[in-house]
Parts: sequence; structure tokens; C-alpha cells
Amino acid sequence: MHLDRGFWTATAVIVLLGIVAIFWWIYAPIQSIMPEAVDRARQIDLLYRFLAASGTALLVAVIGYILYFVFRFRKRPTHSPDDIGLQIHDNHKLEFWWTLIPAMYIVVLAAISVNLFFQIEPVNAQGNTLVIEALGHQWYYTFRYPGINGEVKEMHLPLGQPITLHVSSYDVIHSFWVPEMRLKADMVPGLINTLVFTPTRPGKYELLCTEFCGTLHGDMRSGTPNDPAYIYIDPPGKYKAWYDATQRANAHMSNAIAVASAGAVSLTGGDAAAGKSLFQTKCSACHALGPFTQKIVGPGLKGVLHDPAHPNLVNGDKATPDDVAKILQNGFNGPMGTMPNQTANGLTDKDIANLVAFLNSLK
Amino acid sequence: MAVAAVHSGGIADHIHPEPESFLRKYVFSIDHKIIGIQYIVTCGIFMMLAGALAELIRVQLMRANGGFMTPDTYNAVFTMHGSTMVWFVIIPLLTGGFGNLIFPVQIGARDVAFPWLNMVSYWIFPVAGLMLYSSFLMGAPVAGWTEYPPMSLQGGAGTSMWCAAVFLMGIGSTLTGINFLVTILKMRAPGMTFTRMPLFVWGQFVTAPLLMIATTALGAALAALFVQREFGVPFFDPTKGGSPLLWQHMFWFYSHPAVYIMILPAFGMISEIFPTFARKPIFGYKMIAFSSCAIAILGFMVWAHHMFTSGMAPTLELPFMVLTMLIAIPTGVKIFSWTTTLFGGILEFTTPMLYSIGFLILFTIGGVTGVFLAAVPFDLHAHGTYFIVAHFHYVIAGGSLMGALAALYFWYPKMTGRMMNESWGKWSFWLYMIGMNGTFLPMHWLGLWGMPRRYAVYDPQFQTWNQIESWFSFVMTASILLTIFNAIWSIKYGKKSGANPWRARTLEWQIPSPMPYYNFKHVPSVFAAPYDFAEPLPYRGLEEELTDSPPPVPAAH
Amino acid sequence: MAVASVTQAGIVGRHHEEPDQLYVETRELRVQGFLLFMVSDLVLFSSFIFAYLYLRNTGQGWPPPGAPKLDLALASINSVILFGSGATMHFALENWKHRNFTKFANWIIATIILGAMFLSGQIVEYAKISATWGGSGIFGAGFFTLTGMHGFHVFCGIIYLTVLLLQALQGKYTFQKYTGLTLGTLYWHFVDVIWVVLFSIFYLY
Amino acid sequence: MEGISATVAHVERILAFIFGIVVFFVAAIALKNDWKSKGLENQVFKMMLALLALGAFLAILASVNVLAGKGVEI
Repeated sequence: MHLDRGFWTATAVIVLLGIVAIFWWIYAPIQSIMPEAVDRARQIDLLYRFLAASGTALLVAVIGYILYFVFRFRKRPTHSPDDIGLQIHDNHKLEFWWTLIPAMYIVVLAAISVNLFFQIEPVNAQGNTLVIEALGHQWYYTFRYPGINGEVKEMHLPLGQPITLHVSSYDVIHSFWVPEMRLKADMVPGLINTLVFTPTRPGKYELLCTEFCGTLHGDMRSGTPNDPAYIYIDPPGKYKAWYDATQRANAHMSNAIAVASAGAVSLTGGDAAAGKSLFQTKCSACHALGPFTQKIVGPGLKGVLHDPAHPNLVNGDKATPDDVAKILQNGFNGPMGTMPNQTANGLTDKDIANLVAFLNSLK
Repeated sequence: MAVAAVHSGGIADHIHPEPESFLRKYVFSIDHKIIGIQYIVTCGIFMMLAGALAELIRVQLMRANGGFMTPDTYNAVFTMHGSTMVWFVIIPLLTGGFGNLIFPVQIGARDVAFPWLNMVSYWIFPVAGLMLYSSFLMGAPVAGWTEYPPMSLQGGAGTSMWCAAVFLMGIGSTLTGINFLVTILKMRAPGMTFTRMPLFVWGQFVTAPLLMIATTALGAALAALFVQREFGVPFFDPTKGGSPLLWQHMFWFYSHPAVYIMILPAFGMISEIFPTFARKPIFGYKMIAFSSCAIAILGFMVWAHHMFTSGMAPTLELPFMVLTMLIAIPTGVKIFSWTTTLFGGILEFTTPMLYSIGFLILFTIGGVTGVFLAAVPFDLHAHGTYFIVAHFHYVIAGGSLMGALAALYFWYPKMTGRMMNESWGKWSFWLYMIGMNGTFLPMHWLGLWGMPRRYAVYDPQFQTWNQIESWFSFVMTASILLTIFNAIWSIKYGKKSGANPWRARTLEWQIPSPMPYYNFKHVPSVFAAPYDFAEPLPYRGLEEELTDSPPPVPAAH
Repeated sequence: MAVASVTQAGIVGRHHEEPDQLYVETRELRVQGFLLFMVSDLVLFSSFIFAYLYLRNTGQGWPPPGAPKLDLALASINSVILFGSGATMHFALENWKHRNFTKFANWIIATIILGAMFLSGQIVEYAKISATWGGSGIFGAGFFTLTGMHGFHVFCGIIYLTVLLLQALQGKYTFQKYTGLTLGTLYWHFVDVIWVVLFSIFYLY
Repeated sequence: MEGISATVAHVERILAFIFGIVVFFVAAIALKNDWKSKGLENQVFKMMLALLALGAFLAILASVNVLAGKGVEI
């Protein structure tokens, strides 16, 4: 049998190297190379350390044994051409273990990933989040803030404030990636993807597109003449200052189209049933009755007035029947396209009342 | 005429008459060996084209601000590089090429089940290739080999031509798959049970259904994209109610199994080469064979792991993540079995053996990073970066292509009756190892540091590493060119090989090289697996193969 | 069928020729190969069916605005016609197995006629809703693509069966060797069975 | 015009119902007859006949509006 001293020495060396590799990955200074800008980044890096440590250990073992066997069992001049190697066909014990151990490893890895997955994914976004939208264009980004008219070209995030970020696109698929945030979401036209995170480290970060989007894909990153916008994580005070300044600067921009019929619509006596049939004919081409993220042209309207994840309407106003009516009446120049106004949609005030009643009935 | 007398008249004894005219012999041949060589040569040509494109990419990336090509040219170039390498080099090389050449002989058949179909599927290949490259002239496709809509809806007219070309290629692959599957199921020599089949045959046997089923699904996706582009049928256009994600589902349902189409035959190849040059049986024959089946089946259930950032339902992502991780188990079993096959052997480091060992190392690296990417939270960071590029180049350039090169050096005598030049072969191996690792290893950390893929220009902080990669990529190209030159040179000047230069034990080595049009004078009968080096060869009825007794006469009908 | 009985004599003439080994084994190959071809064809349909169901269930509610109303009555009779043609094809092959050439010819002709009737029924259906081809959006993507593909298969099937009939009349097949007829029958059944699925997802779902 | 198309639909339904039953039983009986048959293609034939019967059954239900999908004219 060939399990001689040489073999065990090699095994010892391999195990030693494996341990070194594992410790290297445990203490690797990831942060100094890649700062962790949001709360999630730390956990994702932990997962990465685990993967890298186990992966490197496996590589050390496999490659180490290959190299040892290559050296140890090479054909020597003393061999006659008819010599044959060790005639072993299999070893069920060995095969059992090297099936079972990877299986157990996979179980652990899956458990870790699933657990982390549920912390990252916006399965249920908490209430007091700041809802921001990031929109992809060929080849730059714009952002929408509640209460700020129009779209801004720079993204500022208040430190420590939970963020719900909705990303979508105007033209082709882009993607939203800030390496320091370890988070990525594709910006798919007709679909709204959501990222939930809390900024934890002030600074100026690069925003990159990782989904191929055409000619200037390579220029769709912060700092290029094409898309100078960076992402800033500011202390609350600094953020407030920026927010107010931008709000004033954009005040002149109106999201509304010229008001159709002066004065607010009275919503009394709105008939949900009538609203439903009206919705099918007038609205269903652009709005699904599915959840907010189920976008056709505009967002899905399921629970538009009752969705804690979306306390604000797309124009930043609080989601109340009156504000919904205001949008129906005046139309809205939205990030996802244009919502026609009352006359363009051919809606009477009564229709609006019915529609609002219907939308209000969606929970 | 003792030979003629033994005809049972069955399909096994059905022999094509020897082709006379040059046209029937080398061009429109129905002989699986000639067709295999035709595939290999055509793939070689396409590989040089795609390799040239790859070098253009690397030259462009030498400088952070590019300037070598316009961005649009660059996009067209990497699109063509990917499409060519996947559909016109690796897949046809491993299945149509070496599959056709070797596996019918290894199961003791005289040809595949449907020789004419075989010829048709070959001739589809160059035609489709010409169509693909003609799309350069009509506004090349620029959306990458994945052609995600709506981007691919913006692409030039060439994108539709791209659809047509790949669709046509798909038809060829499907026919090949059907052909191989029936051949292996029905035309094995007497006594060639499934557990006695050489592992290369197992590789083809598992790949064939993937070719047959997955490729058809791709055909559907391409047809849908084509009608969307040409007739505006809104499958994928979000402004008309279509869904961009639908394409990703349809495309990856093919393209993930395609990854296994590209690697399973290579598994089979090195499973032939290791025992031959270690002079010992493959370790865990059954486990290697069955793990291939497991990989093939799982391969159909994991396509959406390419879409973790695309915005699927979160609840959908989890099963895909777990199933993807499961694939690591059968793959690990294979890797461990091959490593153990080296244990206690008498290893002879011929060029095929070197390439196989290289395969084992590089593929393991690619496999490990594959497990990384299966974990959704990590994929959220690495998706669409150079980490991905590194991962699949380690699997395809380090796995599939390395297996193919090993197979080329290994089976070259069976094509030409001559050996390839060994010392040049060893040079090409070392150059390949150096170039390959130097090119793709740095991409791992480049990706994690924030370099997205498919960038024509990039952040200057990454320029140094990119220059290093580019220089190494030239080494890799040099190695490939050396191998190609070696192959051409050896046709005439290589040293005569004789029937069995490697003293291998599978059936193809028991007949003369190059293999005669009728393969066997008598169809052999098999009574054991081929890997018992202690035993005499487990075949009966091969006595006359290497004598100059008359060739068998075609059965009269 | 005068022609039929004449040729029948020719076939019955070669009545006792037993299939040789080569034929038996080649037959197995052809049947398996054809079945595998049907499998991949099935995958082609399945992919489009998946696409249709995906679009139908992820977009806005169904039917989408601008989608035409489908005619269930026409569809049901049309389906019955196609399924009936499957039965007649079955009889055709049975009669060949029972060495009755005339009945075989009659049944296969009946099959061809029924197939043609189905196609014309489809044309009527198309004519009714073709106005909305452009505007029908994802409805069109699902309906016209799939039924179009199926219609094309039926069309090919009709030609296929016609060729088989002519070959049979020329005495290409004997009562021992008729793999071609078996494959033709398989193909026709396949086309029918696909329609079972399409009928369900477009008219009953 | 409206009346005519209505009558047409009515006739179609009646025919569909009657012939549907015929086809269903034909397929079922054919299935029963070669239930014992061996061989790969015969297994497939049996499967096909079964599905044929199912299809006929569905058509019957459709002809009497027991089954009718969304977006279908009743």
C-alpha cells in the first residue's frame, strides 16, 4: 500500500497550508480595500470570508494532493514499460465520505445564505424608511426624492436612516451597483426592483452599471463626463441642508400638467363598483391591479392607499384619497412615464370620485 | 471470404461501400470519422477567429480610456467572441467533433444510427457560421452573447441574422443529439453493457439529451426574439406588455444546460486519458458515470441562478440557490475520483496527460468560484463583474477547451496515423497554463474591487492589472497557435504512430490508425469494462483487425 | 377504390416476404429516432406555452385590453374534428395491420379531409380576429404564435400523410414492412395531442 | 346578422357535443383494444389515445360551456 510516510507528510503539509489559508481569510483586511458603506455589507463580507476560506482550503487540498501524486508516482527510469499501477477500482468507504462531507458543507452554506438572504431581501420593509427612486437612462442615472420636484442627478443618503430604494429604467436594462454597499439590483424597464439598506459610513462612492446597456455602457459610472453623479452618504445635518437646497432649486419644476378643471374634485358618493369597470377600460392599459412593483407603464395600484411600504405617492405627497384625486385630475409627469390628466383621459369629476373609491377599496 | 460469411445481416454488420469519389469521401461524407474531422477542422478555424476577437478585446483594455476601438465596435467584438466560442467552437468541437470521431468506435459500432442526418448536421454548421459573421456587415449584434432585450431590440439588423444563425446551429445540435442518443442506446456491440461503456461514451450519452432538449428551448427563445424584432410581436417589449425577464428565463433554460453540454464530454475525455497514462483503472467508475447523470438532471433546475439580480420573486430565488449548490456534490465526487486515480499509478507525462492534469486544477478553481456565485447574497455583489468573467473562463477555457486540447493530442493518431510533436506539445501546455492563469486569475479580484464586465472603458485604477492580463493573454494565444501549427505540421511530418501508441485499452485503439471506413472487420464482443490493466483485453473477435485480411464486404440489400 | 385494389394485388403478391434482420433493427432505430424528434418538437411547443403563460400571469389582468374574444363554439367543433382525425388515422393503421388495403386508403383519406377541415376552421377563427392582430399585444404573441406553429404542423402532416398514401399506392410498403406508416401515424397523433394542450390553455383556461 | 351567427354557434355546439361523444368512445374503445399491445411505439400510441379521449371530453364540456376560459365568447 502507498500510504507511507511520504503520503502522511504531504497530508500534514496540506493541512497546515489549509489552516493558514483559512486564517488568512478570517483576518483578511477586506475593509481597508473595500469599505463597508451600509449595514448589510458587513454580513455579506462575513459570508464571503466563509466561502473564500472553505474554497481556498479545498483548493489547497485538491491541488496539493495532485502535485504530490504527480511528484510521488511519476514514471521512473527503473520502471519497465509493462509495469502497471495499483489496480484499485473503488473504495466505497472513501466515496461515501467524500460524498457526505460536501453534502454537509452544502447544508451549512445553504443555511447561512438563506438566513442572510432574508435579512437582505425587502420581504417586509420597515415603516419609517425614506423611499427613493433610482432611474436608469442611456447612459446616466437620475433619482427622485419625496417632496422634491423633477429628477436630481446626484444621490444623497442620510447616515443611519433606513432606505427603501426602488430602481427601474426608462429604456433598456441597467443596473444599480455601489461596490462599497455590496448590493446590486437590475433596473428593468417595466419592473421595479427594491433594495433595502441603512447607510453606516459617510463618504463619496462610485455608482456603476453592471448590466450591458449599449454604446456607452462603460461610461455609465460616476465621474465620467457622461454621468458625473456620485453617491454621497451624509450626516443628517448635511443631508438636510442638501435636501432643502435642492427642494428650493427644483421648486419651479412642476410635476403636474396644466390643471384641467379648476378646484378640487369632491369625492363624496364615489361608487367603487363603477370605478372598477372604469378602471378596466381607462387605466388597465398602464396600471396593473397587482402590487406596486408590478409595473406596466405606471406602477401597480394594489393597496395604493394602504401600503405601509409606500407611505408616499409617486409625486412625494402622502397617499390620501385627495392627493390621488389630484393626480387623476391634473395628470403627473412621473419618473416612469406620463400620467395623462383628466381631459386627456376623458374623465368626469364623477369618474374620478368613483375611481378613487375603487382604489381605496383595494387593500 | 470468411469475413463475408459472418454477416448476421443486422445493422451492426451494415457497412457502407467504400466511397470512391473525392466528393463523397471528404466533402459530403457520411462516415462518422470524416465528419468528426470536418467538425474539428471547422472548429479550429472558428477558434482562430474568436481568438483574434479576444485579442482585440484585450488590446482595447490595455488602456483605461480605450481608444483602440470605438465602443460600438468593442461591443460587437465581445458579442461575436462569446457567440462564436460557445456555439461554433466548444459545443461542436466536443460533441460533433470528438464525439463523432471516437464514440461510435468505442461502442463497437460501424457508424452512427443516421449517417445521412449526421452529414446534414455538419453542413448546417459552416453555413450557420457564415451567417453569423455576415451579421458583421449588416450592423453587428452588440448586446453580448446573451442578447438581453430590450437592448437586443435596439441592436442593428445583424441581431436578427444572429438569431437566425444560432437557431440554425441549434437545429444541427438537436439532430446530433438525437443521432448520438439512438446510436448509444441501440448500436452497442454485443456485451457492451452500460457499465462496460468507456467513460467518454458516458459523457456523450449524458450530453446527447441535453443537446436534444435544451437546444430546442433556445430555438424557441431565438424565434421569439426574431419575431419580436422583425414583426413587433411583443414577447419582450415592456412598453407593449411583454417582459424582458421572459427572455432571461427562456435563454438561461437553454444556456445553463449548455454549460454542461460544454463540460460533460470533457469529463469523459480526461476519464479516458488518466487511466491510460497512470496505467491503472479509473477510480470509482460508477460514481463518475452516475454523477454525470446527476449533473445533467440538476442542470435543468438551476437556470435562474443567472437572474438573482434581475428581480425575480425572492421566494423563487431560494430553491434555485440551493439546487445550484447541490451540483457541487456530484462535481466534487468527480474531482476527488480523478485525483485518486493518480494515486499509486505510474504517471507518464505525455502532452495529453499534462493537459488533463491542467484541466483538473483549473476546472476545480472554476468549480469553487461557482459555489461562491451560487450564494445569492454574495452574487448580489459579484454578479455582472469580472469575477463572473473569471469564473466561466476557468470553467470553459480551463475546463472544456483544455479537455479538447488533451483529446486532440490523445486521439490525433486515430485521425492521421501520426503523432503530434511531443516537445512542442509540452511547450504549448506550459504556455497555456501560464497564459490562462495570468489572464484570468486577476479578474477575480478586479471584479470584487468593482470592475463590471463588458466595459469598453473603465476606471483607471484597474489599468495595471488589465495590462498584465493582456500581456498574459498573448502568451495563451501563442500556445493555441503552436498547437494548431503542430497539428497541421504533424499531418505530414509527425512520426508514425501505429495502431496503439499510448497502449490504451478502449476499442478504438485496437484497430489501425487512421481508422478504416468500416471500423471493424468483425464486430467485436465485449465482456468487461476496459480499465483493468492487469487483465488481457476484454474483447473477442479482434484478431484480424491489424492483419491484412480482406476488408468486409457491404451486406447485400 | 379501383387504384387501391389494383395495387393491393401487387402488395399481396409480395405477401410472404419476411422482414430480415437488417430491417427489424433499422426499424427500431427509426422509431426511436422519430420519438426523440417528437420530444424535441414537444420542447419547442412547451417553451412557447411557458412564454404565453408567463406573459399572461405576470402582466396586467387577462384578457389584456384590445384582445379579441375567441369563439368557443367554433373552437370546440374544430377540436372535435381534429381529434376525430386522430381516430381515423388510428383505424387506417389498424386496417393496414389487418392487411385491408382498401379500408386503409379510405381511412387515411378521411384523415386528410378532416385535417383540411380543421385548418379551414382555424382560418375562419383567424379571419374573425385578425383585425386586432396588431393591437392585441401579448395576446397575439401567445395565440397567433402557438396556433400558427400548430397550424403549420397540421399542414405538414397533411402533406406527409398524402405522400404516405401515394407511396402506399405505389406499393412502397408491404404488410410486413410499414415503418413509414407507423411514423406518420405517430406524427399525426402528436399534432392532435398538442392541440389538446393548446385548446385547454387558450379556450378553457 | 347577429341572429345568424348565433344560430351557427348553436349548431356548432350541438355538432361538437354529439361528435365529441363519438370520438371519446372511439378513442376509449381503441385504447381498450390494444391495451395489451407490446413495443415502444405502441406504448406511445396508447398514451396518445388516452390524451385524445381526454381532449374529446374537454371539447364536450366546452361545447356546453361547463368549461370556458377568460376572454372567450360564450
